[in-house]
Amino acid sequence: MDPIPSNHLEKAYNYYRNGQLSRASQLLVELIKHDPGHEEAWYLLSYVLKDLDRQIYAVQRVLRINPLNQKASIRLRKLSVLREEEDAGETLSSETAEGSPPQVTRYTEWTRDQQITDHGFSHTQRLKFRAHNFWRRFKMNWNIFAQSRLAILGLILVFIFGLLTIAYPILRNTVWASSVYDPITGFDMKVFPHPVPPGSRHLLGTDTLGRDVLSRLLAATPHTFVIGLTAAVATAIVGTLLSMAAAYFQGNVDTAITNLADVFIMLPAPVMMVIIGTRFREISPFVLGLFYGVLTGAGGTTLVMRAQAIQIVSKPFMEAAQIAGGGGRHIIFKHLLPSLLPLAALQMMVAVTGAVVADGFISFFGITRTISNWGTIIYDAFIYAGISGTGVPWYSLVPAAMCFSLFALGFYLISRGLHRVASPELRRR
Amino acid sequence: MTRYLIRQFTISLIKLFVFLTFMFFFIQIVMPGDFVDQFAMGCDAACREEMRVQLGLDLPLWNRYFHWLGQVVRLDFGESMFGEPILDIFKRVIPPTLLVFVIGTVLAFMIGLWLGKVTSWRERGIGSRLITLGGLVLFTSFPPWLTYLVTYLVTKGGVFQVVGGRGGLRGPNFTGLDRLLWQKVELSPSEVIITMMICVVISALFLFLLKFIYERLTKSKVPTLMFVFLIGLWAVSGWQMWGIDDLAFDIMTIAYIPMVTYILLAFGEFMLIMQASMRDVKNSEYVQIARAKGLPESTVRDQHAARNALLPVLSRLVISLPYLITGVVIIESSVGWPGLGTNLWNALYWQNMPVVMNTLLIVGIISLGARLIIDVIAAYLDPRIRYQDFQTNHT
Amino acid sequence: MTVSENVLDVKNLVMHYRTRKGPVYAVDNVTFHVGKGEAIGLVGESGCGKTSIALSLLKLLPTNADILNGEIRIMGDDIVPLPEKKMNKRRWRDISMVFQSAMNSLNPVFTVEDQILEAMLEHVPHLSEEEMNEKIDSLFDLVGLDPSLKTQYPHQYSGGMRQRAVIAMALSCDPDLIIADEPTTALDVIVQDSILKQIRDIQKELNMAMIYISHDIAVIAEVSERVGVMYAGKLVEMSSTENIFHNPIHPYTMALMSCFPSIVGEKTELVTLPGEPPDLLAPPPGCRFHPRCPYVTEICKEQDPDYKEHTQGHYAACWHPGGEK
Amino acid sequence: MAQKNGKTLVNINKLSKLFPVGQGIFGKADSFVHAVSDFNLQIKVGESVGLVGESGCGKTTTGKLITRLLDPTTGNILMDTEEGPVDIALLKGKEMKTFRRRVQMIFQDPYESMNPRMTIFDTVAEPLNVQGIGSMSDRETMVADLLETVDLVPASSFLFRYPHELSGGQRQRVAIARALIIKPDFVVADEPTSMLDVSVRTGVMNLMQDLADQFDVTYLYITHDLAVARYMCDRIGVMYLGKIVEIGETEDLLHNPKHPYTQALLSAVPVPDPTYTRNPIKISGGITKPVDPPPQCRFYNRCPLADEYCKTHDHPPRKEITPNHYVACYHA
Repeated sequence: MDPIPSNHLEKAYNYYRNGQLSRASQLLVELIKHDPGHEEAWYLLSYVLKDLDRQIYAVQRVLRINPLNQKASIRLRKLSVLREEEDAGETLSSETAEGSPPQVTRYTEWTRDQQITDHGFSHTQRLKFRAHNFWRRFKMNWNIFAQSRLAILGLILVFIFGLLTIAYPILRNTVWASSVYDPITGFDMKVFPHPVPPGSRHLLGTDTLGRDVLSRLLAATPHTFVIGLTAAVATAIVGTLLSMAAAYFQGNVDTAITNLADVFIMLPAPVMMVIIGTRFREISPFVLGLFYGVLTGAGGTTLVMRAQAIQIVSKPFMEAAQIAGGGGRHIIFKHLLPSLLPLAALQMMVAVTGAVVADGFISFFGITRTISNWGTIIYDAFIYAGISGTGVPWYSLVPAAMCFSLFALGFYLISRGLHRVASPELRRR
Repeated sequence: MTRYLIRQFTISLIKLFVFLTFMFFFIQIVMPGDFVDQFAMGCDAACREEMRVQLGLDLPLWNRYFHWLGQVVRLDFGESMFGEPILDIFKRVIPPTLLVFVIGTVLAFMIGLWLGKVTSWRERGIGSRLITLGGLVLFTSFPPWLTYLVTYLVTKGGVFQVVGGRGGLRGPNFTGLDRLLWQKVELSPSEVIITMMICVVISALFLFLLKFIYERLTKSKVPTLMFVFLIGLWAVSGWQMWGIDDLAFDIMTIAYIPMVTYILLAFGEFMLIMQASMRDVKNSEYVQIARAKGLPESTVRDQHAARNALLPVLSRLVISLPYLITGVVIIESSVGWPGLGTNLWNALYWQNMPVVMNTLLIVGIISLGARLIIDVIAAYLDPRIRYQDFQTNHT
Repeated sequence: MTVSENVLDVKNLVMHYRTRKGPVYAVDNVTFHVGKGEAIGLVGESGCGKTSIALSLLKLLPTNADILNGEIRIMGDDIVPLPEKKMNKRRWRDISMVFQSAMNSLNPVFTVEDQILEAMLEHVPHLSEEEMNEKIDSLFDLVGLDPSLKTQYPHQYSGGMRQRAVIAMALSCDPDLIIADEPTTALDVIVQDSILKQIRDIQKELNMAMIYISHDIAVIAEVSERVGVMYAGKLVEMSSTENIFHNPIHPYTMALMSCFPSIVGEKTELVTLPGEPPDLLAPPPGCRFHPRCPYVTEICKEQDPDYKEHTQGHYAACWHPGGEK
Repeated sequence: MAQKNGKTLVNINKLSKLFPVGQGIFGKADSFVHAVSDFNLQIKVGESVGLVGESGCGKTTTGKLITRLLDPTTGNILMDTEEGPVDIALLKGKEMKTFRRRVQMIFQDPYESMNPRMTIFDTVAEPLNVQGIGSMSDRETMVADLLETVDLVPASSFLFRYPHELSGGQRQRVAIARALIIKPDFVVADEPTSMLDVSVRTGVMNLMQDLADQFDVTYLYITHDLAVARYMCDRIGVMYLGKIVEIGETEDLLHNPKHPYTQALLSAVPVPDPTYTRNPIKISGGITKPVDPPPQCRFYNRCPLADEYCKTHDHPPRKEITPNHYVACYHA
């Protein structure tokens, strides 16, 4: 056997002071194996061991070697007192916790100095940790997001539009009479001639056909939301799937997907929308959004996301996952997908902007006749102005156009905030 | 380098082919009816059938596809369904579009880059924030609305006949042109525009050469703003020499509306990309070294930071190009500018397939051509590309 | 102020970064000087403030950093209050720098010659074109590069060549002081060795003052005459290289010397320093090294030790120099 | 760290890896980088072997080949199993997954080798997860125990943190824990300490040595730092352009280097002692990518001893000079 270096005890003491108890005990045990009569080692061991009984045993060993050791006898006395207290406590707790398994609550709020003897968690605790972690992640990302004031502005804009969506059905069912405030058939008999400028009765005035502009705007909000969000989700799904495939398989698959995306990027959005618009004159916003997302949004998104996916795949943690034995499914769903999601969210927001503008464009030219739409309001303003010769009423034109711009702006600003969340360079600081 | 360009060119052709094939079938399958349905509303079934045979619309889709393909390969544009040679149509509509698109893109690019550079250098200033917000608002604004606003502002609310429902279905014309002036000459507006463009290109090339020589001789820099101004001045005097100045100014009095709108719409994107790129470059070591060398702040910004920041912007531009073309199409049809976009609307409305397909061909060529130009510019700016001969390895 | 013998005098320099979580004092009360023709080394772990000192000396701090206190005298003139325009005149003329990463310190879109010329045109414009060209050629010779390579672009150089070019660039305006911030860290041993030799020779030949910054004490041992040891934003010990390596008195220096492996001599047990360097956002009170120090006593936890001269030319900031009680 | 029983654990024979470079118009490779070529190495159970060399010499590629992150172009890597040696290049599916239990890797960059979106627990438990070892609470116990073993005490304060909340040294300890959690026989450590601070580095080095004894792990250390290799390894192999040019017991190799490249490398290492003067051996040029290298000795154009014989002959074969000390040089 090798001679034990003299500084073993010192090392063990250092470990103990640093809280590395297991390493300290390892060294001490080694020392004691070598020299069972090592008084100081036994004494230190009594501090290092976690179990009270074993601590007592260690001190007893010290006293057996040197019965005159003052420190040890003091410690033994202390430990015996502790022992008695613990025994009393144990009987107490076993009495109270009859029937239910002894739940350990020490993980709910931990501090650095808590020691672990049993590492198993209950199911609820595990869930709690996951939730807690999710919340921490969210807070971290939110802090990054909130650094950009413009992003907050965007969030507020979108929130306001959300409120408008809710406001319409409430107003319709309470204060707005359907004969006057219906977005399509409403007509106000009490004012003449139409259009009227904004006033207390019609906050944004009426259009040439006597319909209330505000109610039309509000009624069109959900429509825009549906188009924008459908397009966004479709874009994000297509982009994520294709970019993941490109990054994971690389080689020919990658080349094919990149080039295909390149081709799709050339599709002019308004032309596509016009073609679809003429095909389905009364198209539902959902289908329109879907078409937009898949046909025109996905090309650019795929290219942008593929670049990032390739970067992620080349990171060492991917190799680490592979070494752990993870197959394709594990790597894609546990590593690649979660890393791509922030970017997908960012691209979604950009796609909303594009889809809303494209939708507005075709309804603006009267190609689709969706029930009610901000673009249709503008279109009506022009076309009926021409028919009735009253000129274009600015108060039906400006709000509708502003709605488009602000809606798109809101989502775009959110995407700027998400950009910070998605870019790892900013995260590291 | 040349090898790389040849490779890119070949791939571009393949992409163009795939793109056109997709569009051919997509339009024919998705859009209901055909040209005859749109055009011959009053005819009975027999008359329609006769027309279909005459126009070749009775053939199966595959046959028509190969027929069209054959024409494209022979570079024969054929005739529109109305019987007008498509080449003539293109001669009429392409110059106005190029005028807006090329000059607009170049100006928007320069303005955007300059603003991006300046704002990202002093990121915390109130001016920078305002410009950034302004760019964002313009970039996300609804294009027809922006057109309306610009027209309203520049004409002080007076002339406003341009924006209007079904604007795309009006026949392409220059409604704002001075009739008397144009009756005196035999030139069409498009021919004048071609001459104008040639003037601009020649003067730009010539001045670039002069600038190059001047800078080599004196080892100093010509301010970009002055350079652009000189090009403008030179080009205008060129119009005078050709004797088309009256006509050119007449065209410009209406052309600046779509141009300004387009610039307002497009510069924001360039600015935002440039900002992001500058932010990356700003903290790089060579910029720090340039500062440590005691160079003036403007030199550090323009020579060291901006020039490197430009490279990623160029590659991003490739992705943005189609959106820019889209922007032009929307603006054109909003103001009724008789360009390629407006023409495309009409053709789509009438389901005038030969015109639609050939217009898409032109759009594809423009976008792929612009891409090749971007590649060349990138190679000019970045010696790493210039000297590498693109030997990328996939290890 | 009398004209000082020293090229650089730094007194009580305090510099901090403003971060979201609070100020980070990256350089805290640092005092040292560099004599004419002297090569000093600054050694410390990452995040201990060595690079922050270098950037402060050139006043090249990022926008979120401020020099709060202290003097930086170059040839006797305090540069801290100097406006940017005047500072620009002094940069590279009086004090130049070789940055850490050879790969990124050259601008990829300009030729190496242009990048050197640029600095010369700014600072020594009275030279004629031929003189400048000659100067560049001689600089290339000096750092061991073929002058015919000067018209090439940085990407055509290998890593070692790039670092040589950067050194040539730093020498182009004959500075009085050159700061080398880990110039060889990214390079392989053999290249590192030849560049180190070159740096040493040039410094001796031109009798130029140099601050060599590194985390590698072996490299520092080879190039410097005096060594300063930094820990958590503070200069904890400074003395002649001999003293630092053979008679260190600060426990951190002592630990550093015994935890560094060497390929010569007997294979000795390497000492493990417990714990981690402190987080500068919340540094420990008192001596910043106390949580890891084997000689820690109560006073260490409460009061920051003064940085003072213990023996002739041997400065240290410790309550128990050399481990004494 | 005595030799356990002298049984060979890994036997690498004529291993080569070529990477294509350059391409024609339609992407056909026309030349190859010989990153690893004709590489032979035997690693015995319980020993730790170091692989040193400059960047670009192929040491990392070798590591990736042994852990089968890359597939070899030619040659085989035989791993000792209960049923005798098995070529790992031929493993597929289930067998591959079992192989992963036996060979693990520690990466150079503690920042990049952990998924920033996963907690320390998820990161360390990933191998258990993938291999389906233990129940959830078993895994928690195992991870927490191991974290304490690598001196992350108390484990509870680390389990649910994210990598970016840890310092570099702590992160590398986590990386070590992840590599050891499924009790592998063989660990490839790719410059595990090169990104760490000096004061933390020794701690990690000592920890790895302790764990090697505790867990019966055989290490392959890949490093560019000879001084570190000296403290970590029983044997050191010096690599140059994809080949081992010299290999021997650590102290033997450091004191009696025989290959001119090893000599140059050793003489270039700076020494942390101002009174010590080295006499560096100057070799010309720098390392270049071995793109379609000529068949002669790889070190030929930089070698101070090179002569006509070296020029006209193949890369020299490896020969045993003193026991356990092999050199591939005609002049040694």
